[in-house]
Amino acid sequence: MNTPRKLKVATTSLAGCFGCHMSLLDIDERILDLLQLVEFDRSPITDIKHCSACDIGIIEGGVCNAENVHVLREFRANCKILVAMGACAVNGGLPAQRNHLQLHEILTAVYATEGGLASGVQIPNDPELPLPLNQVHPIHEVVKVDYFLPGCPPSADAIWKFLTDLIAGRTPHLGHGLIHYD
Amino acid sequence: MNNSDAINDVLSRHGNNGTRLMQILRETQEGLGWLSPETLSIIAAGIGWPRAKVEGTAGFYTFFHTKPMGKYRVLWSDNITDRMLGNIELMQAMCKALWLEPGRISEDGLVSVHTTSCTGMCDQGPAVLVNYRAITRMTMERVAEMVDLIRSKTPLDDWPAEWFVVENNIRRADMLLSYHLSPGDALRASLARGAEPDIETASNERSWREALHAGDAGRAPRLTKSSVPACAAAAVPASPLA
Amino acid sequence: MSDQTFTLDDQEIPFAPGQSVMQAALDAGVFVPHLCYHPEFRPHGSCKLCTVKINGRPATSCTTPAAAGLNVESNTPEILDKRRTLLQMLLVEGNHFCPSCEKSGHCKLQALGYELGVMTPHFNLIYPDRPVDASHPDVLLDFNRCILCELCIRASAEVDKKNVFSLSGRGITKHLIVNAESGRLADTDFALTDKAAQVCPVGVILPKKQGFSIPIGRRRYDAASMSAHVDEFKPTAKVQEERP
Amino acid sequence: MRGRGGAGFTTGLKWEACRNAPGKTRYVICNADEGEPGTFKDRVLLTRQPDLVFEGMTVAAYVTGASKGYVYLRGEYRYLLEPLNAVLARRRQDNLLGKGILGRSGFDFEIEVHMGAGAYICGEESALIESLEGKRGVPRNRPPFPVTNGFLNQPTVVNNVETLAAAALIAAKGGDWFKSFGTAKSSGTKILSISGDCERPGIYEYPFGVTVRQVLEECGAKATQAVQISGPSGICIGPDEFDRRIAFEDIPTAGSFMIFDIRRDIFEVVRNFINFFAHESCGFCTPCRVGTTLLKNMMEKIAAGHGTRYDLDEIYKLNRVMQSAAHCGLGHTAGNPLVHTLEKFRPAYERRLKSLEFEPAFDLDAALSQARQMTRRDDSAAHFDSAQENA
Repeated sequence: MNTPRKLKVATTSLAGCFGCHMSLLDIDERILDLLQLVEFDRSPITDIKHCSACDIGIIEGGVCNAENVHVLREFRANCKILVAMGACAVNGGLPAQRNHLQLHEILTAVYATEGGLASGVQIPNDPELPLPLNQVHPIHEVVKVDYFLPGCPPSADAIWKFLTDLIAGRTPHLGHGLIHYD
Repeated sequence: MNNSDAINDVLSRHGNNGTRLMQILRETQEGLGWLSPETLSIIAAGIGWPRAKVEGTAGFYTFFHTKPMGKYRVLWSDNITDRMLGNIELMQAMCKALWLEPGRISEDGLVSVHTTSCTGMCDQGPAVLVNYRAITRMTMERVAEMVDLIRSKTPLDDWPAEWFVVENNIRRADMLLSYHLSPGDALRASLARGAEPDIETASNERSWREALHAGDAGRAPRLTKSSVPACAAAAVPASPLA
Repeated sequence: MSDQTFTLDDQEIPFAPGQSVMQAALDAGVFVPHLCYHPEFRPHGSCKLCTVKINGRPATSCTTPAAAGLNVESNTPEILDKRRTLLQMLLVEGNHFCPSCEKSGHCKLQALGYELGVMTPHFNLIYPDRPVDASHPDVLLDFNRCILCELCIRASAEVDKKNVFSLSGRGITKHLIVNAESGRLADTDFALTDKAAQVCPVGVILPKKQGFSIPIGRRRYDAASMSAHVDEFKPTAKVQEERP
Repeated sequence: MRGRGGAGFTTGLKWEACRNAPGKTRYVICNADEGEPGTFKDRVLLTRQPDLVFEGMTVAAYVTGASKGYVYLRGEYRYLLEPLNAVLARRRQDNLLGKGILGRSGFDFEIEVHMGAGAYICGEESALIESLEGKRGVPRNRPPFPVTNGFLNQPTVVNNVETLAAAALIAAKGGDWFKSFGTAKSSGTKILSISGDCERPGIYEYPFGVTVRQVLEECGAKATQAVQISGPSGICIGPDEFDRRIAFEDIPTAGSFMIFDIRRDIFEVVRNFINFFAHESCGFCTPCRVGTTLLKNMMEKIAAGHGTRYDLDEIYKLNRVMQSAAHCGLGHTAGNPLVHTLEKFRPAYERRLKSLEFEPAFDLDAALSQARQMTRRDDSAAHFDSAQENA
């Protein structure tokens, strides 16, 4: 009986705090079972920089700057299934709390009027730094997203149920106790 | 006469009756220019309603404004037919001449320019409302003249009368528009028809008698299917095309 | 309870005269999603979450009088999908950031999202700019979470007789206002003991100095879903406070 | 005779229900809100035939036993207030209004003109009544209907201006004479207010049953691409349907008749209508309050060149929810302009769709504008060039 090939999974954190990735690792020893079924492609866990063709792409964090857009689009192009994991990816989360403010007011407030900065400090403009977008967007506003896993972070059990459903080809169903928005 | 006298004058004209709040707000605004927080408080006290309820009503209607909108409030009718006649270009020209953006009041508080929903002048557009009086057939020349009149603070009553003329444009009349009934004919016919013996006395007296057994009308009589023919149910606002 | 009944998803539901379809269903222990309904107030009919099909026509079950022989469909895939869309509309209209909200775990909007399995706001979020009124010594008003259900308006008018709240504006700009020229809650006669302070289904009207007092796991909807709380929504139920 | 205001409810039944409903008093209300874009027939009726309209109200009062009547006149027609009050004053002198009308003791009826203040929703009869009671114009839960629980919870008849004028003619000339006009199911005439691309825009009164083609010929419309009948909440038809008839059996209308020739872009027409609904939604119920704004945002997305097939599917889905869950007619019909023209004028949308798959709703490069300005950077990393965008 030929064992099914391992699914290739890629993960990344855009404008996220890596809390979701921590929660993914909270599945503890179950990660051994997981590794029977999947292999990690580009991911903070493997430190591979660019993702190749994958089956599942898991995105933590919303789209806050230009770099996030590039990474997100690369994931969309390479992954058959794209999953938004965590409140930031699903609805913008904490970073999006700046959205009703004007970006130029924020930058001026932080770098020009804020006390305690060395004199003559300018708004950072090193070409290496990605520029922030006027607003932070949940990822479904930038690319087509297939599945969503809300929570801040989603619990390890919720991630486990979600992944095992997905890998087994079932539509992920969390149910009461596992589905949380906070 | 300071503001509160003017407001109380309107209130007394309407018997301090909250049901007439729409007319009270309109007449007050026509007198004072806008509905300030103090104005709303005086009106609320006058009709004995909670102030929040009065502010709620004032905040619902686009022609009531709880912020100053200028001595002249110019509203450009923005139905698609006005767009097809170039209302946006004319409005932008007016805004540029008055140095303001649509929706914003000018620095000196003199004038504000904005769009509004269809004003019912589609056959003689583009149309505007200036302090809620209709002016039709706007052109670039008339925009320029209007800007000068506003700049020179000329009262509306001294604006060219022909601007305010609204055409009927009746192109094809039939029974409703051509029949010349002298006033009262329909009533006399109804009363005559109504005089047959089996029709009871004038409906006013009858309605009182009928009301007796119904008790206080405050209790909403539950609408049983039988009391109102099925068509009433059809009046549930299904889309006109259902 | 009269012997007259109507069918709700193939279950016979008895009803008393004057009851709405929803009240009869709740009385019979059948949960119907709702947000602007509250057992102690007249039906309002604005949130539309309780929309069902009655004899094939959509209708709000909270405002439709129960009648013998009605065929009511509630938990069909089509209606559940429409309820999910309505909930998503509410989620994108305001700023609902649950992780930092004191009402999380007690919030009906959130609990209904769990109940219906809403995993994403789906539409593009509007991110409105809404104020917070912290002027009152005991109560905070955070309008970011207001879903315009008017429960506080009805409670303040009918029970407290203070008319502290009202609505102003129209359409998407409709918003709650308070009964004071200054627009500040502190300048009204509002008190924490008012009924209006206990009926907000979301996190707008919050008692100060009590945030997050109940730990995660022991909050109202942690242990049991909203539908399991159906007894609380019965027309005769005395609802305990919404105190988070 | 069916109502001329758009709902088309049979007038006689409405009057009879109001007369039979228990109540301390009754009211007759003339709905002169005329907020449907492209409609101006009530304005002309109130200008040329005010007596006919007031006579219709007084006949309704006699039949239903009402002692008070209101004309709810839209705020945009403020200039008509004084002339209408003058006509009312004359009628009082001629003993056609006030106490003991035409010498008949007990037949007392008074009419007052109340102004609206810019709210399309107040054309809906229960929202109109809420407004007449000094409140926000929000439609009521129905049932109960205004005929049993209307103004101040009393039995109330709300009729359109044209309906009341026609009622007066029927009272004077009789029902059979009236039925000799129009078609089997649509007796009498219908006044159309014609505007848009035609030589002679204005008021055209036709017996029911007239074809759209005949109307277009008589008003001098050339190279007509589409006609929006009964306003944004009505129906948009193309040349293949110009033989349809204006009648309750075919195309019902409240009177609006807007003509678009081949130069016009149907997409811009619909965009104007969708913005109108978003602006005029009263905001009471979720599907319409939020739905109209979401539809507006989707139209802006397509207009900005970011639209895709995904957005068209979203529009259909949103429209289904609004049509089944909205509280009143506005929410039910707000999606119609889009859904109709998507069916009949698909190219007007296809031309604007950028790609088949999903596209973000906002311009990515423009989204970096403030950051570029604040950091004064303009290097390639500070931009999204559209070619590279979907790399």
